[in-house]
Amino acid sequence: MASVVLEERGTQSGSRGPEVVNDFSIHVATANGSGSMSSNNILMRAIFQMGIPVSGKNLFPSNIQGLPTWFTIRASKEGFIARRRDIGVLICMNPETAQEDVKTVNPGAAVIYEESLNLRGTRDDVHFYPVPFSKLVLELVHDGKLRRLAVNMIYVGVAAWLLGIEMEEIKKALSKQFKGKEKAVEINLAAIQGGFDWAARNLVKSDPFRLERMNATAGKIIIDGNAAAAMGCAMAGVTVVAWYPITPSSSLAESLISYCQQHRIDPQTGKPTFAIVQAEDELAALGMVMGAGWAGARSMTATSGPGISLMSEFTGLGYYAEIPAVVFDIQRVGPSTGLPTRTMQGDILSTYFLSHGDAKHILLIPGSVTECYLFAQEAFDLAERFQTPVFVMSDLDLGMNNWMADPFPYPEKPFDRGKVLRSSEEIKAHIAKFGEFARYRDVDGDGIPYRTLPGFSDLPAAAYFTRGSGHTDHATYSERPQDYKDLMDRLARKFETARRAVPKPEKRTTPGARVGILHYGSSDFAVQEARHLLSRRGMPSDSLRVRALPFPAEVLEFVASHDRVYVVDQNRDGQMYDLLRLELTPQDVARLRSIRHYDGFPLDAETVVEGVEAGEKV
Amino acid sequence: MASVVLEERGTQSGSRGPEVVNDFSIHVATANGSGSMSSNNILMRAIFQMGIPVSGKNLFPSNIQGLPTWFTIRASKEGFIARRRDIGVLICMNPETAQEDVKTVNPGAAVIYEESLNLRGTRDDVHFYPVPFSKLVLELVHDGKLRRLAVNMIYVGVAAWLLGIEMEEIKKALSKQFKGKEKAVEINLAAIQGGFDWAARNLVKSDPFRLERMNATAGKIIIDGNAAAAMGCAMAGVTVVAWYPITPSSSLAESLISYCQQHRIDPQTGKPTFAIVQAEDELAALGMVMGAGWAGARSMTATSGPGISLMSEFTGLGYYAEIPAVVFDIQRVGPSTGLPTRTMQGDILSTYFLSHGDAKHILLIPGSVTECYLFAQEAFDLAERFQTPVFVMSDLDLGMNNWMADPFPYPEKPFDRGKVLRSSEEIKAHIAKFGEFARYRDVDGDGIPYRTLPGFSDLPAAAYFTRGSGHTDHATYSERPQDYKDLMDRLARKFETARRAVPKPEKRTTPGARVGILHYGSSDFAVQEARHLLSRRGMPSDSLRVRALPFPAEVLEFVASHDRVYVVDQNRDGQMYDLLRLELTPQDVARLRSIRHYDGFPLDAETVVEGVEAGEKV
Amino acid sequence: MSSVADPKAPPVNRVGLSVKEYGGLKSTLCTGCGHDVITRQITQAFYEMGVAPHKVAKMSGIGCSSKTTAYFVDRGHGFNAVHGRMPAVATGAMLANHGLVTIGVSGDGDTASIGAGQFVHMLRRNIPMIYVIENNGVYGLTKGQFSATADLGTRLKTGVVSDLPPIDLCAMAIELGCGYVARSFSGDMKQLVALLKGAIAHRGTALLDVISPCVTFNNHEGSMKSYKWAKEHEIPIQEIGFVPYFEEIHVDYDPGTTQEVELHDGSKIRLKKLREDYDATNKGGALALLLEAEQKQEFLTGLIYVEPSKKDFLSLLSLPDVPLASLTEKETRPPREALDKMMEELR
Amino acid sequence: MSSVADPKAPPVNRVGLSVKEYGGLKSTLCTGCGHDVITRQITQAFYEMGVAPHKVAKMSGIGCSSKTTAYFVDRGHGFNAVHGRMPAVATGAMLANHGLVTIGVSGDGDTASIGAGQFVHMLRRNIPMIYVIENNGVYGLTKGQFSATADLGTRLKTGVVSDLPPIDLCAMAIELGCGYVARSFSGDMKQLVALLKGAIAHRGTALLDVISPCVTFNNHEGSMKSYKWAKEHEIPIQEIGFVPYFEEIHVDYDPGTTQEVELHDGSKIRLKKLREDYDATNKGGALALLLEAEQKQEFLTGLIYVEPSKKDFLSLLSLPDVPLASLTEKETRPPREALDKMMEELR
Ligand SMILES: Cc1ncc(C[n+]2csc(CCOP(=O)(O)OP(=O)(O)O)c2C)c(N)n1
Ligand SMILES: Cc1ncc(C[n+]2csc(CCOP(=O)(O)OP(=O)(O)O)c2C)c(N)n1
Ligand code: SF4
Ligand code: SF4
Ligand SMILES: [Mg+2]
Ligand SMILES: [Mg+2]
Repeated sequence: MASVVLEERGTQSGSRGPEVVNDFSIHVATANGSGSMSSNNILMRAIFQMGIPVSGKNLFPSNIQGLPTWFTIRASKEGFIARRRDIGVLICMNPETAQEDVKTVNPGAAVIYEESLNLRGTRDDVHFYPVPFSKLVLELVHDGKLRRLAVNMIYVGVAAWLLGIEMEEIKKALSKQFKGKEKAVEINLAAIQGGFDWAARNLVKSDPFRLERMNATAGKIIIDGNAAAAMGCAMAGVTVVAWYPITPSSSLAESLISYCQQHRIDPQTGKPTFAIVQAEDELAALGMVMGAGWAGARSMTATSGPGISLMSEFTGLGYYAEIPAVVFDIQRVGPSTGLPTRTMQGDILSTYFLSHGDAKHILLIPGSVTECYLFAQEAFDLAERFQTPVFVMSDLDLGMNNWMADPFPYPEKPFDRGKVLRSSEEIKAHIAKFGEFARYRDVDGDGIPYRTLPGFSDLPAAAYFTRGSGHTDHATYSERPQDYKDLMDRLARKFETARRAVPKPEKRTTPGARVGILHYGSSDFAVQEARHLLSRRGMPSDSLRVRALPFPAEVLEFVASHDRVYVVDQNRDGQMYDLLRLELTPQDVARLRSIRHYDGFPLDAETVVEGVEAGEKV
Repeated sequence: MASVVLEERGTQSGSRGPEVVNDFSIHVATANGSGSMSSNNILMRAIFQMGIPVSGKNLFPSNIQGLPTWFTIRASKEGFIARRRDIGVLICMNPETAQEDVKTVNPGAAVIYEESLNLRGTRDDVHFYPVPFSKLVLELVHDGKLRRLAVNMIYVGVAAWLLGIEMEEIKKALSKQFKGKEKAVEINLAAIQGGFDWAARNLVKSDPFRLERMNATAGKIIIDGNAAAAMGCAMAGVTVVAWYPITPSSSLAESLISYCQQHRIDPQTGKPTFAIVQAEDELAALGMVMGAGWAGARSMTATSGPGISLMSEFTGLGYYAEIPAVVFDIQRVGPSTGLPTRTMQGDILSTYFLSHGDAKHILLIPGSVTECYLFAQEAFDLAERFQTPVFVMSDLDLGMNNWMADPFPYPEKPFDRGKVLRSSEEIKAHIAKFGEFARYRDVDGDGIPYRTLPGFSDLPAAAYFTRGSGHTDHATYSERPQDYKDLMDRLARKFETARRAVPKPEKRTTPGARVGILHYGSSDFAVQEARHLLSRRGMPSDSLRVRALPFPAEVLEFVASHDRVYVVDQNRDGQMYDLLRLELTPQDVARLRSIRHYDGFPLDAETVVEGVEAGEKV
Repeated sequence: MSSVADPKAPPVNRVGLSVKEYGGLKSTLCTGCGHDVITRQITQAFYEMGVAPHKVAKMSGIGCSSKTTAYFVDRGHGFNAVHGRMPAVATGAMLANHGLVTIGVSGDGDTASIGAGQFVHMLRRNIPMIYVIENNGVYGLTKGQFSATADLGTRLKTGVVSDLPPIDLCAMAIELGCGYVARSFSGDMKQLVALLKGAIAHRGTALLDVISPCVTFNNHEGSMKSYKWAKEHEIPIQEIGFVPYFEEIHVDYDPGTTQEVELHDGSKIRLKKLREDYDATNKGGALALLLEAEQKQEFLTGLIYVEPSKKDFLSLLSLPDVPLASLTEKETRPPREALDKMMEELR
Repeated sequence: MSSVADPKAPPVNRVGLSVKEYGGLKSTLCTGCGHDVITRQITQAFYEMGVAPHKVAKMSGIGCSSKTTAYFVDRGHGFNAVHGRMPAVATGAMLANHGLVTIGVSGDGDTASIGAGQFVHMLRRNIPMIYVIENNGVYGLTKGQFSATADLGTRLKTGVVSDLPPIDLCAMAIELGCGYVARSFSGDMKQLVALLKGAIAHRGTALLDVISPCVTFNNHEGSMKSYKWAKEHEIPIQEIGFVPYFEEIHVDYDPGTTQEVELHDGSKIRLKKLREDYDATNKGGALALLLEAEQKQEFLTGLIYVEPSKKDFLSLLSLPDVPLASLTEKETRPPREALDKMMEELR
């Protein structure tokens, strides 16, 4: 019956328009903790394996079970993987939100839903596909305990039939998902196949959405930014990790634990070449990292906004006493607890200036999972080179969502351990060259002093005293005005050296562009798509993605060379826009416009397009 | 003997120049904890009582006993009480630093010193007055235990003779200092008189420095900024105070305790109308203040840089959940522990943006002890009016040093307790007017919602739930993007309302001025003196003293109306200069120049003059 | 026992309110979460004690446990503060208004990990409040990492084993002078509600360390905070009866086997000893008991230590009867003479 | 016993260094400050134990006490961290280099007030380090406010009386499983140096709570942390002898009156009981003793509890013998194959 009705609707809805192939997004609405995650992954991977560029975003609540969750899979033959506002295919599994969910889709969308939800009446401009999921699961899954999860597999089958996802790829994805668990594969496959067959028998396709094999993902990987960053840390030879759980950063530490357990065990001794400690809070976490960095380890922590606030005092110590440390800030929506499971670039400004007193810090801002991997390594080199805390500013969208990427390159560059005198020999050589060892003396003009490590040399000259209070270049206590000034001026000089050492911004150009878009981090996906759309609409634009602070010269040049530059911030106050105003000449400040997105959802291309068009009064 | 030699020196040093009357500074070099404080106070007060404008600055170490300390008394007939670089009269009591100290004085200066230090050889362009303090004290003070302290009284007597300080006033100051302690007065007077008499018998005055009675201090008071602020808090009806000791803020809390014990005991019940708690740390201190503010108390804490860093997370909660709190930041030299006993305006920028996520706070910046008193009261009104943490940014120079002022006015303005519904009646009236009570709803466009207090009304409608996580205007938990955006936009609107409510800047003009000086806080003394000097040198200037953030419109107008505006910061990074750049138009930014002083000593007029002259290429 | 007028009307307590009026929002925790059971007992206890709901201040930190303050007595004010720092906020609230009946709900992570410092000082000050730790040995809200109360040798689903000794929050509380220290289990409702009523009757910090299984992350085989483990291992040291001050019943009891303790408000708590003559008023004995339990890995529940007479922080401050929050300009702004006097001293 | 070659040369220890080579900068504390006395005993203990000075890591927080790490063993590295958070920094340093001999020096404010949380977790983890609290009951560096160890009823010069119970850091340490817990007095140098040598010989956190009068702010009549009060009230529970592992002397002792405990490095500490058969290896007894002392306001000193066999945190992590800080790219960057494998799993 259903099918007939549907066909009519399909006709009525008058959307016998052109097919939409490999360019729409699938929105799955479920309840948190209902185990839909594996189903969604399987859908996403199967599409990916069909060679279609894809991305998966999980919009989840700060709750463990019961509250609504949405998973969006975007397929894009052009390879755009940012969030997309309009929804092509909706799968309604959550009674709580079904009514609302249906309202959100575009006219002509396909809506798969649990029959009993009776959504048909709600709209007449979409394609409804009622499915008796709860009945089907009883037939398809015999073990009652498994049904709650298996029901989600049924919609995989239905979607596969409706959209033309190849069952072969679904099977591959399935067995990858449940690697080794034969039984699980078997049961879930039955459910998927059951859904597929039921759909084939009972549904008539009336919507325009279809997926077909192409060849744009060969050799690519899918990974989330936190796993990528963890991989980078493992490759960077991190030796001491202290962390305190907090969403969305926990998975970075937890992936790191498993990568290290697999790849950081000394083959000879069978012992770990790392120590990972769950601290009692973030003050302790950074404190441990400071102690370890001081003693010569490559040490790090990972946290999010509230943790950054708690790390403020220790960060000032690291800046002033010059101690290497790597801190990952996987940004979420603040201030305070805010929206712990939503994304934002809200800590850029406060982290750049973190600590009371005069202090500025090196920030690395990855714009892709690949950069999460690369900048993790870069961060340790910079922290040891500049003997200061370095922050890697990722965010929830980048860190916890699934992104396509080329396989990561094996690092060719050797570690940069910075100016460390590791042995009595090195210390003697240093003294021979510079007359003496003075912990905080700038012997070569770059603002960076040499350091020794506790316990590495028995030369009396090797020892020095570290303190957060005023000190001479010999690290002795001092309240002399000139000593303080000299130290602060050298730290400023060191920061200028860093300006030349941090990753340069990434520039993309379009012939004839007069306007530029300046952005950073996870905004890149939406911005590049926006540039594509803008060009189509006859407005070519260049883009510059800031990848680190302090701003390298290229940033200022980019602004100077465009009529108008739209600064894209995922926060309310235009934090990057503000930081630019602090460094640009007044003339160049006049070129800036600010586009701000701050509702907790990842940035989408439309927002950028609208911002630019508004500014250009198109 | 000594005297003769001295006379010759006096002659040789050829400084029989004109007398210097009521316009020089006296520099007393002693060791910390040697009990010179009372002597210095007596000197300062005696001069003050002679009707001569005076200020006293204590340059002390972060140490309890033994390290060098300097006390500078500036007498200025013109009433300038900022720090002054050049020293007219030096009193050398500290063997450790005597050699260095002598180097610091101007040619022609008078140097009183302990004979045995043998300084005579060190320079031939100053007037040396060797005094056998250690011998004298044996004769003058019989109780051995008291000698360590009494020796300092001897130099009071010597200075009195040398500079013409009236003994009558010395006696008055002495008995004020040791109020009630007859014995102490007696012993110390003997020492002072002894010093005076010895000097009269053995010294011949050859230096030009003299103090003579005038009438510029009648009715005035001398007080430090922390005591003034404490007085303001007591007058503002503070009811809950939670603090953790830290230099230079401790004396604010400690003065508050004694003022409250004297003036905040309910005459009927004999019980305190306040609760002051020494918390276990700054996180707890602000936490207690939050809890108390939420429950309806006027609550506050006082701290310095490291404490501000630790308060970052709770500050974000206060901003986002809208809880009144008053925080005094008596700024010292950071970052980290820095120079705990030296002054700086180093926390302005980080406090304005304190907390992760998007947050900006109201800052009040007192520029005199009188404003410490007034702004303390203003702060409670603003905190309750705007339901948010308000920071009073004082500093060590203002807070711990002695300043002359007119007696403080009794507050005429009634308390502003803000939009609080204190009873069922008020709540009913509110509901009648607005339909319902919604804790976070902006019912009248100023961005400020109404609140109720726990336990004040048994109406079910009165209760609401406070949280640092996302919430609707009904204070219920929400992750809806629109709810978040609405809340953050309202908070921004509320901040704009505050811009119109905070104290306006103070403007001073000179006819014909094209350049302006923009400054804040304790810099005012040096800036006004600098303007005086600049005018003398033919460069009239206007000044604008910013008294609060966010910037009122007048600040932008001032900049717009001057060719060049010199922004005076007592920090390395030009923090106020940066904050201005974030709000001015590019054209006006172009007018700004930055003058930065950051060696831990209070700002002096010369630094400002040099900065302006350099900029104006005079 | 509440007098029922209209037979159809729900029973009401001594202040004329039905148990519904002590309820809160619908829980968003996982079905079966131990915390929800505790929420119900808290609701029941406030109802039975006839506490005026609008006087209730519900304080919490961050965590699944800390969320539960929204699920009971929503006619009271709630404050969901920051992670691990609720004690300070509660302290401030009590300073401002000592008339509030304050209950803090926290988790083992919120209290024993990030919150250890404030926990220590709340106890030292003896802040008058009920402090309930919903103890599941893990960080539920961040998906199940071990907390500092995870038992030695307990195992996560991932296989990770806890190799550090757990912090015994009851022992710590007794050590720091807390006058009402109980351990319970969310599966033991009868005991829990009695202990909660006692906590309401006590003046000073009343600590309840309640084992409350996390069904999602710590309820499996090998977990020592699972329902199964707790049910199998719970050893109540007393059978607990509670006689509220407003009920005039006299049941005789045998002082040999039952210990009666009068609490601050006049209510009495009756401890029928299940462990041969254990004296809950003996500090040394209480510490010894916990030590023994730790060494034998015994899971003892009951009122471990009670000392009703200890002064609470607010009485040390000798605050006025009117809450500070109610004072107005009239009472709190010193008169002109006071200012004149201060000025005089500075001339 | 150091062998003296050249009669004019100063005596040297087993590693051939004189006591001078264990010295530091001149103290800037007040003359007579208890902390300086402790500094001297620390110097002496490191000298006598023949610890390689360059292996010594001197950790501290902020306070007069925390400054003292600059006054001994300046051939070791010092780290003057932030207030109350030194345990974390020390933990990190030990993780990076377990070959360091780490001594933390803190104050009662630094440890019991702002530092309570980190103190608790350092003890729970049993971080291998000597942790000395120079306990004067006040915040010296901020001019004498009470700390959380101020005794009940003690009075400041200003007249203010402490009305909160002091935190007993030794009891807390024992409660939290610390394996070496001692209380001493800076006036009792013989006992202190023996306890310090024992602490060096112990593996795990060795806690010394040393009463160390603040002569400037807390040494007056009415203070319960003054030299006078401490001298008059100190009751040593043992006479303490220490036999380092590198000295082969056999003195017989009577097990009835003396308890000998072998420490981690093979050294032996001998406790001649002054309190009728007190057993320093019995946790329950130790807690009972401290409770009794608290109730009687007795000032007991000595090795209150010792349990040398408890595993320290680093051994739980089974770290390699080479310190992590010494590992280079060679040992810490996974090979190309490892990356390929990770990539494969993501395809
Ligand atoms: C400063 C800070 N750090 C970390 C977090 C993340 N976080 C939220 S809840 C929680 C632990 C909760 O554990 P517990 O207190 O035991 O409560 P449960 O969820 O187990 O009931 C953590 C670490 C946070 N919210 N704030
Ligand atoms: C975050 C922070 N808060 C406050 C201070 C100020 N402060 C410095 S030392 C100290 C207390 C020192 O007391 P204690 O640890 O007992 O050491 P003592 O001076 O008594 O030896 C305080 C509160 C600080 N340095 N940092
Ligand atoms: S995760 Fe655990 S603690 Fe949190 S709600 Fe679920 S069961 Fe309860
Ligand atoms: S103030 Fe007290 S603790 Fe500090 S150095 Fe002086 S005597 Fe010692
Ligand atoms: Mg828990
Ligand atoms: Mg102390």
